[in-house]
Amino acid sequence: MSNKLMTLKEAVSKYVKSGDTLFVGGAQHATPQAALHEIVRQKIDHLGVVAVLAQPTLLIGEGLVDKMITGYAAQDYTASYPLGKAKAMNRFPVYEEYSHFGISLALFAGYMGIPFIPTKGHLGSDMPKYNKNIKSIDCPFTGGKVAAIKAVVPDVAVIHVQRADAEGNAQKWGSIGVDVEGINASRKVIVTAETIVSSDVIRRDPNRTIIPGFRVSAVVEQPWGAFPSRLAGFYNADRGGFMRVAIAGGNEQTYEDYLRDFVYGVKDWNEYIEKVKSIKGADYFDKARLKNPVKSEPIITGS
Amino acid sequence: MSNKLMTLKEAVSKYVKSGDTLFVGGAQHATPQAALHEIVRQKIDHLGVVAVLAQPTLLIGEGLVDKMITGYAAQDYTASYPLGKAKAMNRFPVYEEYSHFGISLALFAGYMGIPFIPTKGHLGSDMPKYNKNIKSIDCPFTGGKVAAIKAVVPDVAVIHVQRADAEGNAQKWGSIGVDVEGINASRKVIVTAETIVSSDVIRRDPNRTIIPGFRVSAVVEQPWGAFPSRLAGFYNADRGGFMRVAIAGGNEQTYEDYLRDFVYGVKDWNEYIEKVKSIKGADYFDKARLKNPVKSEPIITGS
Amino acid sequence: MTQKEKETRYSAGEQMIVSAARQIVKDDIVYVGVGVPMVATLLAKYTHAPDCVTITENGIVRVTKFPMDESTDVQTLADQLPGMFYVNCLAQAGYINTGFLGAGQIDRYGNINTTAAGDFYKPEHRWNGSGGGNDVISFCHRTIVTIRQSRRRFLEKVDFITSPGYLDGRPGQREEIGLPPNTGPSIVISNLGVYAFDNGEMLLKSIHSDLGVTMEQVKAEISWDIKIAPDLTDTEPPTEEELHLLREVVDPQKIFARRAESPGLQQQS
Amino acid sequence: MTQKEKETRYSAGEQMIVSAARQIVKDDIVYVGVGVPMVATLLAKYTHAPDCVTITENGIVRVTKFPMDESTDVQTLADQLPGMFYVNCLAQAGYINTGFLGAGQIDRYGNINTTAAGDFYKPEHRWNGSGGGNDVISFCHRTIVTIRQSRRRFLEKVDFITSPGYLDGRPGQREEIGLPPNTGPSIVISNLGVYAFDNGEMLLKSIHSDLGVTMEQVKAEISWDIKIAPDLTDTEPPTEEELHLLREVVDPQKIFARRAESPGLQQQS
Repeated sequence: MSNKLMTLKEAVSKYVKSGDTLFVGGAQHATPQAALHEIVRQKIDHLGVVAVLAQPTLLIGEGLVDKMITGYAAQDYTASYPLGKAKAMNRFPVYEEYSHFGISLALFAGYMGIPFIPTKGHLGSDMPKYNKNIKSIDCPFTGGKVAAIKAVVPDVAVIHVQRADAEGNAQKWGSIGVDVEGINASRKVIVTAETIVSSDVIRRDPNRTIIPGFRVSAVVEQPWGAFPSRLAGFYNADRGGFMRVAIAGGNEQTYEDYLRDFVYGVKDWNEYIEKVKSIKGADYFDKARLKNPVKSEPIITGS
Repeated sequence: MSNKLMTLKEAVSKYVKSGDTLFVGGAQHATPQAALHEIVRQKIDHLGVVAVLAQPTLLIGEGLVDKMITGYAAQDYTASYPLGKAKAMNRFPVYEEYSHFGISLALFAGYMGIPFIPTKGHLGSDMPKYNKNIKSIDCPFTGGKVAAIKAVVPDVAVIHVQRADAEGNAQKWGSIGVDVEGINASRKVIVTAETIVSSDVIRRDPNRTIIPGFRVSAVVEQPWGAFPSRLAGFYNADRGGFMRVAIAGGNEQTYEDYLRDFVYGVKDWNEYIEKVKSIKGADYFDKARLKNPVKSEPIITGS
Repeated sequence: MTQKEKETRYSAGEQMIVSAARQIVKDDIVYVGVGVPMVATLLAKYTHAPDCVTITENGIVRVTKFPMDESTDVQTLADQLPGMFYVNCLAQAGYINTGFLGAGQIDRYGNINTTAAGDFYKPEHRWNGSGGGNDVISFCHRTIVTIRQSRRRFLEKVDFITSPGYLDGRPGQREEIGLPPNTGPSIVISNLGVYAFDNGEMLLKSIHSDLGVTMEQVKAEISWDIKIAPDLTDTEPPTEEELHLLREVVDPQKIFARRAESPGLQQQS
Repeated sequence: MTQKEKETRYSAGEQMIVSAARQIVKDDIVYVGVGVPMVATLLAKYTHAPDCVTITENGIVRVTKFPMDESTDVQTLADQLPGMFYVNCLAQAGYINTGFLGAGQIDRYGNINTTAAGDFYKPEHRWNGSGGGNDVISFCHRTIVTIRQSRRRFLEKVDFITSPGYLDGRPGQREEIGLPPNTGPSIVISNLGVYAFDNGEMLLKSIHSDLGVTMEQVKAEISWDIKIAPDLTDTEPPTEEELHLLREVVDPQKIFARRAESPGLQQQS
């Protein structure tokens, strides 16, 4: 069996390259914040970013993103400090826009390994006028019109999950957005996991595995790896809010202070956590832990 | 909340109609045997059957099937008593043939609600010559060739799962073949469940739900509902073999005896089970229970 | 009661939410966006439609009631968590009958813009784009639109069609271009009135008269000559029960009632 | 040792399984059909390729060793149980490098028939159809074919192409019609010898001489003039270790070794 455990620093420097198309997992749940911070820290630039309901504001603000491939994203640079910063340094990304379903479909076509996928949506919209990856074609069976969405195959995906084994078999629960489509569409996959478990845990519930180990390039054990996002079963979103505000863009002061202190000012996510604790109190993270955890009814397998 | 619990007799007579296209769940695991027996008992005919690695031999032998839509099926009527019987009474089905992936794709297109789905398979094969639902088309983006598989939308699906709630939220584990694609493609869905659980059990693990309650027409509590197939976590396949042999076709004697005694000779699956016990011993089913059950590591959710 | 007293009894935002909630029928399967649609659906669950199913665009299916601040996640548990792709397949295959969406601009034929005001490449204003909007209006049998009304938002023709209504109003056009039959916007609820569609064109059905809104005001905030329904009525005001549930149970911080009538679109976290 | 004694030491079926197992390289991701492919892959796991990943067509992904009678189910636990659609997507997207399949007929250019012998509508014989066969050979970077050899099975042109080889042998044809590049049959292992492909045409690489098979026998059971590799060799016989593992551990009931050389295709339960 092949052990793919490494540090996040190693994983990012080995598998995320300038010019890559990057899929960012998480959609209003479990954004891979530790991985995103590491990409900023390593200043990996000219990225295309595929993200759905996860706004990679730090990446954009630092001028690292050439293109955003998405269904929904803030683009008003007068209303966001990091967007304005990107604009000012002439690093504001081009946006390739779909609907939510459209970007899910593009990733799904990538995951399936086909060049395009049909849909009944996007028709009649002006999106196809500005996005050449959406076309109207004739159905070869019904003769009617149908839209075709071109496949998106990201070079690399970053995702945070609750548990994975050292070989990369990853299990995630809670709302999953387009995580399954996104990572399965991507050529390389970096999994950060809240906990590394034995393969036995995986194999007692293999229906929950969202990608098999052999499709995963790197596995990183990274507690609090999605914070200040919520991670189902582990922690709620940053209740103090300071991290959320900073990451979302805040104003010049909060954004630049945060970058200096918590991105460039630490060597990794573990140091980040310690630094937050030292400033905000040792119990800062503890306050985010679940108050009312609920356990699932185990399933039974065996012979 | 709407309670959809009913008997299998009711569910089949209400939702399976002569002339329907029927999706049969289970692929080398958890075939919905109780439901199939009930359909035979009610002699619902002129069916199109979509099945993958689940051979509906009883349905064919009883002359109920006009068309088989599948990727792999015994068709040598000289080697199978029920196939020969169907042939003799001029009720041998027409076979619409795909590869395994092909039929999965046809169902997936149905599940997606699109008229066709592209694939790189089936090209160069002779299958498209005889199956008009497979064509070669041009990709609107790359200009290259790609196959198009027409969607299959079954009128009704029968599936056996480990647990469901009374509203129809269904959870299944173990190997799942094309169950998810098949039931989600179907207009009506009959779920037979080994156990009916409270909605609370479902909601403590909603990632495991393979179809939401509102998409399900009927829920039937049916212990041993997949036997003599295996059901992960509940029982192994018929170790005695007599049921398996009969259902697979056996010879004239075993097949006709079985039909007389265990299909037409009982009013439902519960009576069937009692009858098997009375003939084969009270512990016949117990012998199939798991010897080495294994429990999954529960997941945690909550706030 | 004076106009002022009426205004203190409830706001236009509350009227919008209540009117939207009333559109939901008992067993509806509802595709809800974040914000006002979610609040309206939740209010319907607490009142006349307890069994309606809510489906969020990020992929949550549930019949349970849930606190608004957990609306996009599952701290209150769901029946199914299949993800964004799956729920949109449900919609595309025709299994979600009711959709909800907000709008930046809407036009005479119900086309909706949530992308860019003005020129696409040099926009006067950029909204966040489609999100689930295009999906909802393309697939659901009927779609309820909530929007703050103004001349700059109610246009003869939107600057950009993010989510198609009845296009240029010619019958059968949606089906011709490949959209599923029997879909499209059905009701538009603004801070001034309620609109239906007559042969693909917006039609004023009721005015929020109880809030002091007049026909002149309604017309002043529409940039084409709006058709008036022959049976034009006054919008039925919120009941005490609806207001109580909305304020105390569904949206105690009144975040969404305020947001309903604000010029911005709801934000997603 | 006489021919008879050799035959008792091991059978042609065992040779086929062992030769097939040796094709598997350390980290291969292997798409295995039921029966001989499964046995061969399992033997490889017990010998030189313990880390290879086995993927079955009904949707099981595992790196574990498993008893043959549980090969299509998961009483021995899997790493992932994503179903048939998913594993074929893995293949279509290019992530499964090695495929395995059985055949009813094969032709000069590696095209495979597992559908019908003779006329499609009035077949002399019906096999069960493609199953995962078409998928394997369309998508995997290389595909290992196991088949019992006879003149009626090794044809200039198969009666029906279930699973495409190199079609009529013209280079680039697979890619032209839309099949993924760098795919197709790579090795054919029969009960008489082992074949590779040279510019899309079958080429005899080795003869099971240790089993007493002769060139004449090989040629007698091929209905075209087979190309012979310049470096033609004798097939390397099974080692004692391989035979021991195959017989005692992998397939103790010898079901699959017998089946490998039988005229029928493996059955699926």
